[in-house]
Amino acid sequence: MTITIECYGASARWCGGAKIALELAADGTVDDALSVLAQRYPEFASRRASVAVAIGDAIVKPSQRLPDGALIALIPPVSAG
Amino acid sequence: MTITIECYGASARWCGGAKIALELAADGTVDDALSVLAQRYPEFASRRASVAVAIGDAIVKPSQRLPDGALIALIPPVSAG
Amino acid sequence: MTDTLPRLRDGALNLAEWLAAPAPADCGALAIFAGTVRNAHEGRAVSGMTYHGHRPLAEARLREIEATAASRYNVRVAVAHALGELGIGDISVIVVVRGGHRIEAFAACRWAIDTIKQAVPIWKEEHYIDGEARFLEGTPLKSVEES
Amino acid sequence: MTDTLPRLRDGALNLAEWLAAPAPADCGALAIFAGTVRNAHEGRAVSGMTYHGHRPLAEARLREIEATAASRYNVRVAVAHALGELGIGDISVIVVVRGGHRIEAFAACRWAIDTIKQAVPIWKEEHYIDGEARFLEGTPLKSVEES
Repeated sequence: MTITIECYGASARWCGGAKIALELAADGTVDDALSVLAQRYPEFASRRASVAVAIGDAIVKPSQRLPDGALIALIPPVSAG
Repeated sequence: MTITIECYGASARWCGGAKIALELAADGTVDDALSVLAQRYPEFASRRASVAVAIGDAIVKPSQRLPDGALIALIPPVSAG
Repeated sequence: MTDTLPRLRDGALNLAEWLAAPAPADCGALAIFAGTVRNAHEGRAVSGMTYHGHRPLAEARLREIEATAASRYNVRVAVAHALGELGIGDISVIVVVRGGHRIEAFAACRWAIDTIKQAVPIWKEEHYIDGEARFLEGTPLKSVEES
Repeated sequence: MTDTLPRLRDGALNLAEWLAAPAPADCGALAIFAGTVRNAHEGRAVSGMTYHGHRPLAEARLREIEATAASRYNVRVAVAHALGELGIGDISVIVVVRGGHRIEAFAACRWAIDTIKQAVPIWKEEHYIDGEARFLEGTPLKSVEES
């Protein structure tokens, strides 16, 4: 299946773009998607532990299963204010 | 000599008026003036320790000598804000 | 510029006047406190408040609080207090602090309002809806340095 | 009423909009924090700031911060954050707290701005006068409850 990852803030630089299409095995989880990203992008790999993932207006857990066509957002460390 | 005492806030109630003319011996001090007030007004006497005295835009000490015609202000406990 | 605004004013204060100046370029934080007249105090329904002050000393003390807060916390501070009759919701006191960061801005704002309440010769006369009025119990005047 | 104002806004915030409503009759304290863009950061001259945000989550978090602060401190709270390009001195974030007394108003205001900085998905991209730009190092996103 294919999912889309939106890379917010500096995570777009780590992953080489603001939007990434990713092939995942069926029943893949958020954690699986991050693992693929980490293999592909070393800059992301070293920061993976500091990144949260959002779907819509909520943060999701790494164990969250993703449907085909899912859209997830990388939330790197924030600097609001 | 004669001095004038302005009674601010609740001190006007303790001393029976907002402005009091007081006879003092020559070379009288702020403390002497307060002692006369305390003798005359029991309500003031019981609160004397909580009252400051101002001349112009400054607080003065009890030992401050007063000239004839001095104008002093009673500053009872404050409730600004 | 707020420098030219009077620190004592007859009637309610207007917060907008104190915010009209643009933010200084080296300041990242603006902390403000305003006190407003409440409709109740110690269980009694309040209709309004009259603020009495010893004007020359009150004005000197407000300026001294600005200068002391500015030097202690390395910020810019403006304070003002209303005198006379105020209605429910009217602003009686304002503290405006601009500083580099929020820590010192909050600290200076907090210190300034706490100090105004103890070191400025102003007295609240509270009016109740039953027609009664009384001066609130206060706190013996302190110097600005004591605060 | 501030209830209808958007919590996220493109461009600088306007503090006056958040102060237009009259003070609630049961509130004696108004505490405000506003963050403004500074002209320098870590020794570098700054020309402006671009705020990027994850809009749906940022808006949900700002509303959650308002509700949590209101219930923890028993006050009324409104918060807002700017997105997009801001110049030096522009207001990027606002916290407005109205409460019975200053203690809880200051505490809620302080908690709200601290929490915004840790729990709202917004990123500062700082622009320097030499033409460079960079995202600031941030802090891993926390939940509102963790703050």
